Amino acid sequence: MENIFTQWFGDNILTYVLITIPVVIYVSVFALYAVLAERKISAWISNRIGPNRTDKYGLIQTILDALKLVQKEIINPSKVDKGLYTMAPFIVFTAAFMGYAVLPFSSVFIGADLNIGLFYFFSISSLSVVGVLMAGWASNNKYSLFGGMRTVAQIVSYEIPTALSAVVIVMLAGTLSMQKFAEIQSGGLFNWYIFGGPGDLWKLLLIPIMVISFIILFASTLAETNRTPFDLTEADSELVAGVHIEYSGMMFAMFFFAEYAQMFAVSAVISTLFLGGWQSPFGELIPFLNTPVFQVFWFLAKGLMLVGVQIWVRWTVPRVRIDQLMTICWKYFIPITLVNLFLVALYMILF
Amino acid sequence: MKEYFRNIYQAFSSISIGLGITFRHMFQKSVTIQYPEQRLQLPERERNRLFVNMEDCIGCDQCAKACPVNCIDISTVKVVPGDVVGKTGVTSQGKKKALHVTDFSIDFAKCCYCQLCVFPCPTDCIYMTDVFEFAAYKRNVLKYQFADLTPEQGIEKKAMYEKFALEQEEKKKQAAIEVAAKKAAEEKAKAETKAEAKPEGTSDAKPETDNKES
Amino acid sequence: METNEVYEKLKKVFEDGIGELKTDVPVDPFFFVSADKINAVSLFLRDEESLQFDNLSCLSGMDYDKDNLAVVYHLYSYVHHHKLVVKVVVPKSNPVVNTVSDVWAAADWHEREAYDLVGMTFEGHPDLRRILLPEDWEGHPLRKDYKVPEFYRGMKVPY
Amino acid sequence: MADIRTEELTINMGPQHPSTHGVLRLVLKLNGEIVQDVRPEIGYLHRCFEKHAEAMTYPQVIPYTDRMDYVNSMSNELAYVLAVEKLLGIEIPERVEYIRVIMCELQRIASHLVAIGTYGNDAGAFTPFLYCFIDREKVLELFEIVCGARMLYNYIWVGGLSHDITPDFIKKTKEFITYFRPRIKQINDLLTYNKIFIERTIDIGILPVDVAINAGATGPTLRGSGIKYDLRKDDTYSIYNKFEFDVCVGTGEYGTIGDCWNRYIVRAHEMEQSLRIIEQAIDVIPEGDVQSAVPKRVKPVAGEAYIRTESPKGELAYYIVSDGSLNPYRVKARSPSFCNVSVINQISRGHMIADVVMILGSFDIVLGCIDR
Repeated sequence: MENIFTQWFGDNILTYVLITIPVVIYVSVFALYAVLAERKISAWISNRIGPNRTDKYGLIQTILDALKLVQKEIINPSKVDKGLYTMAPFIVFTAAFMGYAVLPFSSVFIGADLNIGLFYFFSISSLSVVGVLMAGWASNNKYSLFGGMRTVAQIVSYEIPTALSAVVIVMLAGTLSMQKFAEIQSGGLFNWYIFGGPGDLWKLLLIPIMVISFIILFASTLAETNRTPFDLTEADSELVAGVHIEYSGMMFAMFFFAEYAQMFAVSAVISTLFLGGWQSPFGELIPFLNTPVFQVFWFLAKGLMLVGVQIWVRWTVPRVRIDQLMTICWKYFIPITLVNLFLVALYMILF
Repeated sequence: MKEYFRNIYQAFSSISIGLGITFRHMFQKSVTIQYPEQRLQLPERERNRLFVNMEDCIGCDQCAKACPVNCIDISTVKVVPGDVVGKTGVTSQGKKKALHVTDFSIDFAKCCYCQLCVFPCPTDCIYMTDVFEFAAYKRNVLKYQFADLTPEQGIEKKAMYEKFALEQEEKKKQAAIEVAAKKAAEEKAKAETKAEAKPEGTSDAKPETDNKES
Repeated sequence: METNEVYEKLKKVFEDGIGELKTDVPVDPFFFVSADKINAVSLFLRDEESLQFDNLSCLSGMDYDKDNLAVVYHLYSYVHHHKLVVKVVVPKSNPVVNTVSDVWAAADWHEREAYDLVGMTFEGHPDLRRILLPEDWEGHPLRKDYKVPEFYRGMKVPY
Repeated sequence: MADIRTEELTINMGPQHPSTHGVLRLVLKLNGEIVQDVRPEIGYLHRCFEKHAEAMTYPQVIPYTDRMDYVNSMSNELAYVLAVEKLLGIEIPERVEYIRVIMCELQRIASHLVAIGTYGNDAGAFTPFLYCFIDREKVLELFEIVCGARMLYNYIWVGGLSHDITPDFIKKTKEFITYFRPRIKQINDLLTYNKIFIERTIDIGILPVDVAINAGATGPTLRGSGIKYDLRKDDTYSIYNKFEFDVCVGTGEYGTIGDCWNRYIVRAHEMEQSLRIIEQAIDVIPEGDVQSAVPKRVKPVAGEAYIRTESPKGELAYYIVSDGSLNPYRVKARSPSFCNVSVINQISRGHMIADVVMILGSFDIVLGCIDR
């Protein structure tokens, strides 16, 4: 389906500027409230209350925090590499945002419905490595350097299981366009790819494979966004804050924003691939729930749910070690995904 | 290979158990005590800021001796006859007070709240209250003065005592001189028989020492 | 095995190295060992079959009396479950003790501490640096004749 | 690749580092992430305990012992007081002994909770840390009921106790026991048997038995290496011989005996044993006056005493020399952490930075105890 904005305003550059506006607004609001959600959920998990001083529920807490961070002096340590040091947060930030271009918020609203959307997304999301490495190197701090090195090793190697477990869907769907993924999974809960996607009863065979690759995709996106148990970049008990050590004020805040923006981006992609993107779980039973506005709701709901799970996992499990991180990636995730791939291929040949 | 799958199983099961636990905790009541609004009931043996009931203090200096960090300073002045300490001059147990406590200060910046000063007190006049909110911006603010005499009064009492002491001294001197005189007289009486008399005036040299400060 | 038996045993091996046995003081009996023999004695104590004092529980230096320092070794044997107290007395004029850090690794830090606070030197210790006090601190605080300095690097020392 | 110049990286972990448990400073020589050499530097928290003690009378030292190992003050007091009583040669009433044992075991639970919680925190799991502190809070409340202080009690006196226990305390202690058993299991499910945690801790920093004994490592650190040795049983003091409890050792259920996980599991099990001891003691406390044996002036004859006790960290010993005056002539505290941490260099070579953190955590050091 055509993008609603291009329908209204025609296909010119201004339109695309317009398209970005709601996305940018959404991302900044989300980043603020994801931080709040993180703090609240961690508080509930550990029988605390969480921020409740700014107002009764601490709803404007993170806004005020952001304001505080804006006021803070941006400290440039004397021995840092000024250029890279200043550039790094922006690169990370940009990389996190560029992913949003291909997220299908609704059947009628997507930044750019590229025919290689998924491919684009994965390549962009690994761009943040550059920024993090720059930050780690330029900070001229040994802990930061370790953080940067770890991140590169981590993200680069976790690209592979991420892509491979997504390829399973790509094979079934026969496309790379995010919009198409969502469209294919129409017709309610049972047609989502986590349940084998649309098709005859033979697809039940796919369900275990799909669940496995869903879990692997989720775990490896955790690694891609440097979340616990894979947050070796800022392992606060070993490398005190990793690459963030020397950063202060708004530059630090940008790292933060980028992390949370990326959290939602990957969750949205997972939900698009496995949970039917903007499709309502009721399919045609209640057509009203599948109107574009509700599609946005479903899409965000699924994405936010996955973000919640990410937070929940973070506050439960310990952190892995760098060599174990690699072991998990190369010895467990990649072989399993390859087996999945093979099985799916077999399935496609047979049925 | 068995190891391989066992690892996968263990990782999966143990992490899901953990997730279950944290998920259950998400809906439990929080244990946070939002301190300034919401306060705990402190037990009656709570050990916080010291308080000295000067009505009962007899200035015996036991607590200052017991303190391991020397945060209690006490200085006292003896009472002259006819003057009473405080209003009544006796403690609530009816013990006679023989000392003006001119200075009884506790430095809570040093105090370690060990309660060692409370036990030796003969009149139970120093004890620990449950007051724990007395933060201050300056150290010297934490030096609490419990003596009910103002410094001026203290100086006055001191002067009074010194005057009294001097009088006593004078009396002593007089007595001494009289004694000496009598002695001398006896000496003379004795010496009449002898040819030369003993040198006199040596015996009324008296040490000037007396301890005002206890 | 009791202290006096150990004492007898040692007396046989190192005659002059072993000082007299003190059992009258409350509460732990102990005996003296000469400062230059202590290493050999402790090696013997550790490796002798019937003794096997494989654990140095504590090593404490102390200002023994007016002109002597002392090192006190509290030994324990995990094999025979018996204890032993050994003392080494050295004059303040020349406080040199043989190290036992090669016999018991535990002695390493304890000897550094004794050197730091009491100020006897341990001959043959791998690195005999101050451990608790700053490197450039003067004097050894646990000496009875120690005077607290007024200033340390311009900071007033007594509160 | 051979012509690339590589060099050893020296990084300075601490004194201000989240996971050095205080102001310990570790100078690490690294080859990439691999640790070549660890040099611990201590003394940042030195408060001249031994020098202070020489200027104090015997009872006045007790508040200072509290501050030595500030997460298990009761054990410090007990060790010091036992040494002084040994010098004095006085007889202690039964009731006092029972209460002392109960207090020290409660304190052991509290201390182990701190150890386990902070260990989880080192591993990166923050939630178990808070769960442990919720439970520790309950123990501290028990202490607060009895002596009014939460951390630095000055409760165990020479020859007695500062306060008698109250019926309220006994009731609350029993409630705590029933409350705490499930919590131990929960902590084990959440942290101890978590696969990631196991992977982080097994086969890390293996401390062989002979090295442990030779280096004077004691307590859970030694028992983690598989020696069934507990001063409460093998060199018993106070009235521990009256109670039924097992000495927990590293079983090698996961990993090899002597590694971090086994050192950790000893603590997790010891908490249950402490509960057992409390259960046995709490019901049979004899009547009596807790201050009947407190001497007016503590003035031991000239002599010296050395008492070893099993503090939660290990063998806490006091060597007290008296010259017959009111002040001790020399007080030497043999602190367990001091000896335990001295082996870190031997056992953490060839591991990674993250492992050094885990090894350090597995000793459960307290810098107040190391630096004194």
